[in-house]
Amino acid sequence: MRNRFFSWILFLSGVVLLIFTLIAAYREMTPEWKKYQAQYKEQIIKTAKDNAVRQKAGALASEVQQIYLGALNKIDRCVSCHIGVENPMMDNAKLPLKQHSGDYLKNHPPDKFGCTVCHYGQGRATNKKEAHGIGHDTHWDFPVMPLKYIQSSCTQCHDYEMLGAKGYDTIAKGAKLFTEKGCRGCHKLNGIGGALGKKLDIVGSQPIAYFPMRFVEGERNTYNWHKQHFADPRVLVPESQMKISVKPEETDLLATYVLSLRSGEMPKDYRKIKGIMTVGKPDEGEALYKMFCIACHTDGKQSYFDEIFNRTIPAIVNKAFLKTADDKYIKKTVEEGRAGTQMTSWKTAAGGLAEGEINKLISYITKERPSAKPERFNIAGFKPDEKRGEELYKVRCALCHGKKGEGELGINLRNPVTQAADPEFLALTVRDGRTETPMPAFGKKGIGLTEKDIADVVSYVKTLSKKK
Amino acid sequence: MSNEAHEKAEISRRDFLGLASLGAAVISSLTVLTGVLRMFKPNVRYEESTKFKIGKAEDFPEGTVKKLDERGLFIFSKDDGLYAISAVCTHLGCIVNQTDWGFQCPCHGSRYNEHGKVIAGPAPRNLDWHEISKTVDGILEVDTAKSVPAGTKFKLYA
Amino acid sequence: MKGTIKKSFFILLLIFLISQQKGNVFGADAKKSASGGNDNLGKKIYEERCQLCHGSKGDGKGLVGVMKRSEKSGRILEIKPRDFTLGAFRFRSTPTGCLPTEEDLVLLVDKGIPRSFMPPHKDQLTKEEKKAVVEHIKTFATRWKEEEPCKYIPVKKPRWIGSKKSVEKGKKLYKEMKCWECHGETGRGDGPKADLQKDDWGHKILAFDFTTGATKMGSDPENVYTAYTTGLDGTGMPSYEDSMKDEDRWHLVSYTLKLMGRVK
Amino acid sequence: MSELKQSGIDSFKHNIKSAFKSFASSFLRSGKPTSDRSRAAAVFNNFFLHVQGVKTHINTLRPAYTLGLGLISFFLLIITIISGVLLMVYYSPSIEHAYNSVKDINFVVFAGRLIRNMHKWAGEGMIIFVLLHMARVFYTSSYKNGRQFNWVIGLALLILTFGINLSGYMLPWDQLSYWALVIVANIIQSPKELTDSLGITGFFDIGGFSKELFLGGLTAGKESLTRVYLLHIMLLPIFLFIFLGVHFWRIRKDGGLTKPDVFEPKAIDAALIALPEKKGGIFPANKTYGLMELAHGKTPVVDRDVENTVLSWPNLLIAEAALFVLCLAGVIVYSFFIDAPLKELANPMIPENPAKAPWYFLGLQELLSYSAFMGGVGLPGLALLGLGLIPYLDREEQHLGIWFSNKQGKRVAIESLIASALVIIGLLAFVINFGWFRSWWPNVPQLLITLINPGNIWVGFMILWSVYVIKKTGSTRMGAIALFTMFLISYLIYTYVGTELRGPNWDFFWSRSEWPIH
Repeated sequence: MRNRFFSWILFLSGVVLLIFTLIAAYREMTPEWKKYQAQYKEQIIKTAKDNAVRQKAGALASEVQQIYLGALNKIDRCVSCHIGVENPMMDNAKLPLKQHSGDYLKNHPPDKFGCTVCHYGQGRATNKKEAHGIGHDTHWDFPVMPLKYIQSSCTQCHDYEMLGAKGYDTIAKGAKLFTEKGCRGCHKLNGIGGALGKKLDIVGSQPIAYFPMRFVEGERNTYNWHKQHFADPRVLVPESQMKISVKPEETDLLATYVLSLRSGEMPKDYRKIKGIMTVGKPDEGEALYKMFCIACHTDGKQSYFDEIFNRTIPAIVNKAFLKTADDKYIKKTVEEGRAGTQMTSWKTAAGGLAEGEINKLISYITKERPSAKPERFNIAGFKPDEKRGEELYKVRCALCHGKKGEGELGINLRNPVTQAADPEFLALTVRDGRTETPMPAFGKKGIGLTEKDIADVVSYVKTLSKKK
Repeated sequence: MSNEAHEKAEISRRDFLGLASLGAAVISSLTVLTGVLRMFKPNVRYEESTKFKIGKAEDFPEGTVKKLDERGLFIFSKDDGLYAISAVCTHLGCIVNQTDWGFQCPCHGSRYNEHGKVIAGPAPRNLDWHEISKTVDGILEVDTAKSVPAGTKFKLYA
Repeated sequence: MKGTIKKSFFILLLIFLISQQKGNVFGADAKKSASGGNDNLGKKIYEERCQLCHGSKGDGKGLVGVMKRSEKSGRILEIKPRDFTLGAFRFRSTPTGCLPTEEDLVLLVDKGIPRSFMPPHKDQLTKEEKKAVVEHIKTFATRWKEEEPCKYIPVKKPRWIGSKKSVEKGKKLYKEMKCWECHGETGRGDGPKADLQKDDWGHKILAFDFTTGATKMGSDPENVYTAYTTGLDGTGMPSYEDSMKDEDRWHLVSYTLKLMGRVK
Repeated sequence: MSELKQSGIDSFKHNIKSAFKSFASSFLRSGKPTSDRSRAAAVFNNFFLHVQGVKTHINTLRPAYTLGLGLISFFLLIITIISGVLLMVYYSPSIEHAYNSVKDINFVVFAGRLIRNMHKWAGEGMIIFVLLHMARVFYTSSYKNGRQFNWVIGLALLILTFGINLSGYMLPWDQLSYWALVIVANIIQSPKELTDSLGITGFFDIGGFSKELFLGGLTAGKESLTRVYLLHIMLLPIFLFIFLGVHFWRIRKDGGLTKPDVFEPKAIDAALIALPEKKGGIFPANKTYGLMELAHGKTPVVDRDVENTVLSWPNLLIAEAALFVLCLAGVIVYSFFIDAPLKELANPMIPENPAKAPWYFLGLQELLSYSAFMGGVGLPGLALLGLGLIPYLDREEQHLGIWFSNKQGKRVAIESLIASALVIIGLLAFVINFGWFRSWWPNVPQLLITLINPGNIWVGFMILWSVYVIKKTGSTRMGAIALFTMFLISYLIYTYVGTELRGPNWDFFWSRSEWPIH
């Protein structure tokens, strides 16, 4: 048979086929976890005190170990490599055989909880790279969580007060910070909060693609994103209006808290929660102020022009303001908010504050109201001339309040609340101005605005919202 | 009837029988076929309905834009009212991203201005606008099956 | 080749857009008729528009109270209206220690300083009205009577401004001339000596944060150069006309533009 | 009586002893293939082998002629089917479990990852080799004299291969699957773009109807995955096998593979074949009319003399065996090193950016980015129609079995290659830099874009150029060569552009490193 050419091809490819099949079989037979399980077995035999343990170790079969969690419909195979996680003899072994730190496994037995419920990572994987989910090519949204944020997983079953009491202070402090940085001024959580920022209900479970990762340094995952976003929001999201000033160590605490806001409910028999899972709503005025208003109004005493909002944020605890504004007007502003500006409406239908809470908030704000009543202006006594009012407005007020009253250094006058405000209050404000803020007292001698002028200006201001 | 005519009639009668039986067979099998094909169109759709509630008017403060991710919809709230622009690209159905000049589709490069009008790329039509209406209990509702001409806005306080 | 076509299109578009941008943010178009002598016209306008902030005696103590501005980085600036009585002006084109020229002041009234709430009056006032107001302002300080303003310093922008080499040199100069002591390593105005600064009127001032991207005088290279050459009289910002060669100052300007993010 | 009984027992004992031998001979009906006669009978009487002729022409055995492309495609199909069946053991086609079942295949099934890789790469390999096979059949003008319809069946097989691959990568339900499903569903709906502009969608909404038929609803969901699964494992494979059977049968019926008319065996052929026994062979040197030779239709043996053929048994079968083992080895080695992609779980809210189909659809995706209807349905339909018509438009009989027919053929092919490369790259550069109607006149009616877009212009040019070649050379074969070459070149260039030069938002980037992270 001299058919040599094809015979050669047949022979050679047959050999290659055989070699690679064998190599593939070998690779299949020697996965990573086998190495660790062998080390584990050998270490037990070495350190075993009595023979019984040694026999048992000797009989240990080397195979994929997995925890099947029906209730959580998960399968965790981390214990294939981390085989010694429950074994006290392994407390000083090196990773991955090391025993789990602390006594967490006592009250969280792995066969009921598994590992990924707290540590994240890809439970189904049987090799280190894909199990930890590190690196873009693993295409896994929840890589193993750095230990400094691990307490964010506790709140799936426990509530913040209990965690704080038991010494888990990272998450407890993070939750407290969340209530004190005024985050809910812009972010809604459980239906309560402002509507400028994104809802935070399931932010902890959002995939990586949900966050713009362009400017993140280091590994591109949600943990780094949250930490660097708290450090400086505008580095990651250039057009963000987030107003936050946070010390470096606080970024980790807040990141832990934010990562604890997850979707999905743990099955009932896992949960040990007294109150609702998220931070409760405080009841006194000051705590409410800290939770909702502090981010923008800071202590409320100073009014300043904000370069992020491109608008002035009024001083709401300013004595001159409290002197002239009555509780009804302040309540209306808090409830309706100021349409067209970043001031959200806080009534139950929108921001979600109850009637009682708004009253407590206002009583806190108006605590330092000076007792002296301002001298009456009785605007009703004047016949307003809008034409002249417009004239005066153009020269004296447009400089700060804007041609159409949209507001820049001066506050926005077009919104429905100011338009519906009591003219007496407006006239008083123009006449007496606001000390400690840029608003001058136009009624003072020597500046030339007579009471009649003020009445005309006020009547014109009332027509501002109609001007297109 | 003459003999030939008779034969012709006879033949045609036998042919007629053949034809009739053939016709019956074909028609019956066709109806079976259409019945079988009809089976492919389910009577109920295993998916969320196209009409859904988006929340209260207060959830959309003036001057803000909200993207309802799970519905592929942008809700704009301006001082003259609320309006909804679909985020589904009219070219091949990807979800567009919002940019400062309008919308950008990541799949084939279609671009729209901030009112959803096509300004570049293969998209054949503008982004759909959907009507926002208020249900009887005061909750805002959108129906993505019905698209309305661009510019229809829901007046908050008409 | 492809990239350049795209870029040229974009730049053409940009220039077209900018030239459309007239209009102004502040001010009303009050039609004032010139009345009476030049001086009491200036006085009348000053009383109507400027007295509110700069005070009737031009000492900066007008009726407007505390003006504050919070920068993107969270820093709070306290803005004080200019006190004319001392006759020291920051934004001039004349060498340090000199009075500003007539045009400097008119330009200031015209353009205003948006980041300090000084409104522009481009369309609100006619040419003579601006001159009249400037004359009136001069009456507040005795210096105007004794001295004459010096000649303005010519500014010629070199071609290589903003180039990589020039930015590198500027960075070295920034270190040598110890600018970082006030303006900080990264130009955020957080240098070690930043919070000791006081201006001639005794108010606490903050070193400028370049990363905000816009200086008060305007962010073109020429304005930054003038600031380094004339110095901002009345504040801690010295003039480097005598201590640095002209070319070095332009390198410093390049580095500043990089800090402000205006140059790649 | 007792002899009868005695012989009964003896014969029974004897049968037991020779049971195995009789079984063997019953199995090998024609006995061991030692002589020519038994070798011929081995092929003739074997169910699987009789699909091939008893004798094979030497030209067919020359690797340079057929390159074995058709066979490689068939062997890859076999590998895909086998590995596919193995995967079916573990894969579960429901939205909740699909992704996890594929992950489990990767992680805990013995050699699961390897088999999944083999299934994927053999499937994709099929596309490459089916295309190459089509090119080989075309360039050696093996679609002529009687083989026209076989070419059309070949096209059907090409479409089915693309279809099976497409439905295949929709099954893991990762990001690539979900968004491919959405995009393909909308391509199926793209006639709506045409019916909308003509305003007849009201009563003739072919697009909407077929989309709902494919998706089983309005959105890609549970129903769609089940229907795609049905397509992938049952419907399309059945059609594929039916057509394949007809394809193989017609090869034999239409007279085996084409051969050049004038053929002399060269020296190197000796290495390819084992020569038949000189004397006493069942095939005498001169022409006879025995049953073996008298197969129906134009078989090589009847009107050609016998010396250019050899027995199939040792030669052809060894070649085929060699090729099969070579394919298997190639697939295993590739799968050993390179893993089949598996992206994040499907997320209906955020499409991938760039949302790229596998390489073989990227050419189409480039056309799609001009117009959905034309890129998705119009142009591919036209291309397939054009390819299908080639054997019926070019009926010249001479130069069969020779690559590019003759020197002129080679020149036309090269000219068309250069012309098409220039035109495509020119068109692409223009579109990338200056956009198309929509960016100049935003209110341009969509119908205009559907009718005039870079894709259409390119196809128009292809047709005009091949007509020009026919006029110039006066031969339809040359025109066909020009058209086919340009089709291949445009497929190649658009695929390269789609793979390397297109980044996020389907923008143009010179290299992948320039892609902005978003």
